[in-house]
Amino acid sequence: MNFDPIYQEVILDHYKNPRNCKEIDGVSEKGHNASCGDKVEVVAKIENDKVEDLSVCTKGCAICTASGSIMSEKVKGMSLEEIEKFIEKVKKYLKGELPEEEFDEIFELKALSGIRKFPVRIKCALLPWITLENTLKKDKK
Amino acid sequence: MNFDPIYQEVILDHYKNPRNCKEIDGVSEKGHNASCGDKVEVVAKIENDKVEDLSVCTKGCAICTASGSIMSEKVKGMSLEEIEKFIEKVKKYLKGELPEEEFDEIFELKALSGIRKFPVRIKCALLPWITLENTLKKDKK
Amino acid sequence: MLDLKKNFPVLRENPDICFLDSGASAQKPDYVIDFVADFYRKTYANIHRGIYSLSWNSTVLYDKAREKTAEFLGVKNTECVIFTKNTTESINLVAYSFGQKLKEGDEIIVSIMEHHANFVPWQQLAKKKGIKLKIAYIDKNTLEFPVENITSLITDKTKLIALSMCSNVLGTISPFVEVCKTANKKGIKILLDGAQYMPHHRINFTELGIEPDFVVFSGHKLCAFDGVGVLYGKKEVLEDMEPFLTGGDMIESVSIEESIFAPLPNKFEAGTPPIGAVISLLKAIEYLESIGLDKVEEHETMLAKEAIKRLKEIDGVHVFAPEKISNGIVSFTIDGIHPHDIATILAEDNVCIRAGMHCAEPLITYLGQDSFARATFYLYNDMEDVEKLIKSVKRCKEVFKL
Amino acid sequence: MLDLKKNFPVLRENPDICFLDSGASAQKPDYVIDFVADFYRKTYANIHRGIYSLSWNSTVLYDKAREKTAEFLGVKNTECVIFTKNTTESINLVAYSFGQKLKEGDEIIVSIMEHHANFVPWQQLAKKKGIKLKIAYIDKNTLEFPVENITSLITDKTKLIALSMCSNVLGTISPFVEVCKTANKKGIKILLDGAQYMPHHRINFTELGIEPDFVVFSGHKLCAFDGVGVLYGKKEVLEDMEPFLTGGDMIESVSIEESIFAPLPNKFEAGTPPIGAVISLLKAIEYLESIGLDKVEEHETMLAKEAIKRLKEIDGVHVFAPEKISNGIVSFTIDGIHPHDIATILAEDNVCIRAGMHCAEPLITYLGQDSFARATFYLYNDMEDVEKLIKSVKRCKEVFKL
Ligand SMILES: Cc1ncc(COP(=O)(O)O)c(C=O)c1O
Ligand SMILES: Cc1ncc(COP(=O)(O)O)c(C=O)c1O
Repeated sequence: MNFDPIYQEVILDHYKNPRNCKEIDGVSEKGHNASCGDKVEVVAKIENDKVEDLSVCTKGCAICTASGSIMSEKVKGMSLEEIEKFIEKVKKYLKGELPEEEFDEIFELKALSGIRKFPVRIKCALLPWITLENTLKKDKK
Repeated sequence: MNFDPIYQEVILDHYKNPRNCKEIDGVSEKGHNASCGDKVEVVAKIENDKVEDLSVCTKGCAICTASGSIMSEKVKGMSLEEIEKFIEKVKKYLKGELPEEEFDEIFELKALSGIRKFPVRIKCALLPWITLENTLKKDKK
Repeated sequence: MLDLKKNFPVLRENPDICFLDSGASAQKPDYVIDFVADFYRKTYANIHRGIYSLSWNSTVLYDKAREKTAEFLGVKNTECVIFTKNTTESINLVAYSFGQKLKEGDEIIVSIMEHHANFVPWQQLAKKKGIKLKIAYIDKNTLEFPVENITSLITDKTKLIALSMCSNVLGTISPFVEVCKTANKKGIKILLDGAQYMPHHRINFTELGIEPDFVVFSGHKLCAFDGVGVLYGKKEVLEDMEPFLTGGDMIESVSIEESIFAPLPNKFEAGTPPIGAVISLLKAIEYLESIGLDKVEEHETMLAKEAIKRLKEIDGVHVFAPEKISNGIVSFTIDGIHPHDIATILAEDNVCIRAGMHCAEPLITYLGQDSFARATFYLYNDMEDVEKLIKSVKRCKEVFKL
Repeated sequence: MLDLKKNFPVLRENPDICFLDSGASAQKPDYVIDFVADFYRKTYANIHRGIYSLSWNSTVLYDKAREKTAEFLGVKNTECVIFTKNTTESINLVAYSFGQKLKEGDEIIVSIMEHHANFVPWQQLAKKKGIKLKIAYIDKNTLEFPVENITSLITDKTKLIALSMCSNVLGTISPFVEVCKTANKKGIKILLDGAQYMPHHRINFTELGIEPDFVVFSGHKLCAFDGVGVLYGKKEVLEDMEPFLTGGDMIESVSIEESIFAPLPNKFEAGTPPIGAVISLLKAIEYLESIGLDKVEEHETMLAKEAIKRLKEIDGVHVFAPEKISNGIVSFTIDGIHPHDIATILAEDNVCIRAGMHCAEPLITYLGQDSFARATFYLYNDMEDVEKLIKSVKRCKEVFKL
């Protein structure tokens, strides 16, 4: 079994088989982490103040890819208001501003929290979330 | 009595009453010490490979002024070859590359050697000598 | 009264020395030296992008220095604090980068009391671009700086005012608050040279209600190591400027054809920064704040006032300072003795002062002088230092039989 | 084999750490840290113009650093050694100041393996002035750098060749001797970026019989403090250039109308320099010379060769290095694991490497990669560090189930 605190089964699974990278119509936004070269593209199909569908395509490290893939599964179907709050919470969580137990129910996110020990890598985990945030902002304009 | 190792009687005398600042015809050259603002103007009347007359006018500190005044008295009448050698020797002496006894016979120069303890001030003492050197070089051209 | 010699190893190691040259560069307390030496012994690694813990821990300290500096200046945007190597580089950065935006016919105002660092870059820029350099004069008699002497020079063409907060020769404080307010109102950019001000005064730009476009100062004059300077800039102004030095760490991406630059502050911090010196600045500010900058100002002003009073009592000694002083700068001359000779005699007595133009030749010339002797008091000086100075100045006259 | 961990406090204090990131910045030996800390404790004062002994003694050390550096490079004119803050500033100085002499239609040659510090400044200059930037490519397969790949680009319009002596990613040594000879013969100016070469090789330009117009490197990569860089320039070339930063200490005289600049080296050293860091460079060179740079080269090459051999034995690991290596740089990738993930897993094991573009994006792109993991060996590393690296790389594959 793999006991690495960061690269747990679930992270590797999402890295190797990222979910929801697909062609859909919607508002799209790109994100780029200059320091490590990670790239994310988010497309959100927004209807009735809800994210009806979401595509997240990443090119980068396991952390960023897994984070994006997990995100794509978790936020689909949420209302814009819910998503905004959720992103805020995840950002805080990944930055270590919330206790580890906070996401006890969402074990994929809890697994991601291993990177808190390597603060440089937090950016990788945050990138998809920030890109989604920017996507939604773009929609508002 | 004044026991200051640098500002001895003879130095102060040459500072307060600098010799040989006068109007003569000849090759002239200016010297300037940017770090402390000392200025020297040397005019040398050269005939038959001899410095027949010399004017040295300084504007600056006691060390520079006294050094210039002493120089004006010592080199007058020397042949160009003698002067060149003499300047070389004085430069070495002031820089501390010759023993203090070296100028036992020229007590004015010996008095100047007190500034060896303050290397920044050596430039002040050297300035007239270097300016004279440049004057003679100019003559050669 | 402060009693801090004990915190400064140079002063402990050289107990005979009366150090009155902090205006050139300040001594460093144990608190700073020990921390930086320990940093190199325990933690050091290059910052940015290192995933391993040494690199991360170094990065954290580096970033903390930036936060601390922003707090020290009383400004909000941490990312607007740029680390350079000294005040001189900070000013040149602005002259090169902001200078690109200026054009022929524009006007820059500087004052006659600027240090060369805040004079020559503007003079050179003016020459290159056909910009008019206007000089604001201080009052020759009072050595004070009436605000009208600056504001009266302002025209529609004025694009920048580059002003020292405090003269390194006279201790004169410029009316930078009023000038800044006027500049802010008129949309004129203003650069404040705080090299001589920051080490000696509490400042908080937000509390003062002014928004200088650029503020510069050096670490080494406020008890940090040499090798670090600060440029603080208003966010929109910095964002609107081209980078100055280009290379690593200030880049988003580089292709053969073009480069995309990183956001603030990295955009202006090319290459490996002076990490140890930046961290020394963090510790130096902490140290000064633990003493209290109000107390520092009060203490050094008290010493300077005493020195001025005592110097003026000596026949033939002239002090060049405004009536109302608030720092430790004391420039003087002695009739019949060149300042370099004064400094030499003082050095014989282990009294360390500086003599010369103090990199302020336009000011010295304007005052009709060749050179000044300058003693500067700082937080670690005491009344005994004043005594030593006075005694040694008196000896100058004896030596020169005056 | 060298056994020097004991000289480096960071390695003593963190005995679990396997430090393989000297390519980013080297650790500092006691010999350097202790001396500089002591300097600040016993001797410190600002240099230049101070008559008193602290200032003079500081000046002497500062000047000695310049002499030592000239000797280290094997060049004769001490005054042609200019202290900057890092390699990046040194190159920008040349780009700004020498760059003024270039004009539209001129050509500059750089190589694809340049660090951004020796790429972006030329790219920006080229853009601003309409200069053509020509790229010399390395051999993609052998990762070697045939001299013709550079010399074939030379035309009548070539004014400058800016060339890294050693790639910070591949360890590839450029044919700088031959290129320099050609450039010297044709009167083309040549700048050599020695940031990765100087710390690892004995060099003596006079013995080599070449006369580079500019040589640049950083102190922090050769065991000195960060905050000091070097620009060596040919005398007539430097004398012919305008100053870069202007301000104090680089001036002969300043009037309101104009300034006369000081002679070399002061002309290019405006403001208070990084005194402590410059002195650390003196001590670092002394330290390296006491070990012997030939020995350093031999030692780190031996470690790198072993690491390369062992890495290549691991399935899915690709090493990017030329056949013939002579330094400690080892860049690699692992199929299926992003270099940032490699560096993270290694960091969990206290193996400190760097991952990413290494400020050499054009090279990485040219090689068709996104990013590299890079381990760099230096004089204080040993076989045990190789073991740790290999073990940890193997663990990467286990963690990723590859
Ligand atoms: C080849 C090369 N050039 C230039 C640099 C830039 O050096 P610095 O960051 O000290 O300016 C580096 C260091 O990363 C390098 O490896
Ligand atoms: C008022 C003022 N401005 C600028 C400077 C230049 O500072 P630095 O030499 O640290 O660049 C000084 C220091 O001498 C100064 O006193």
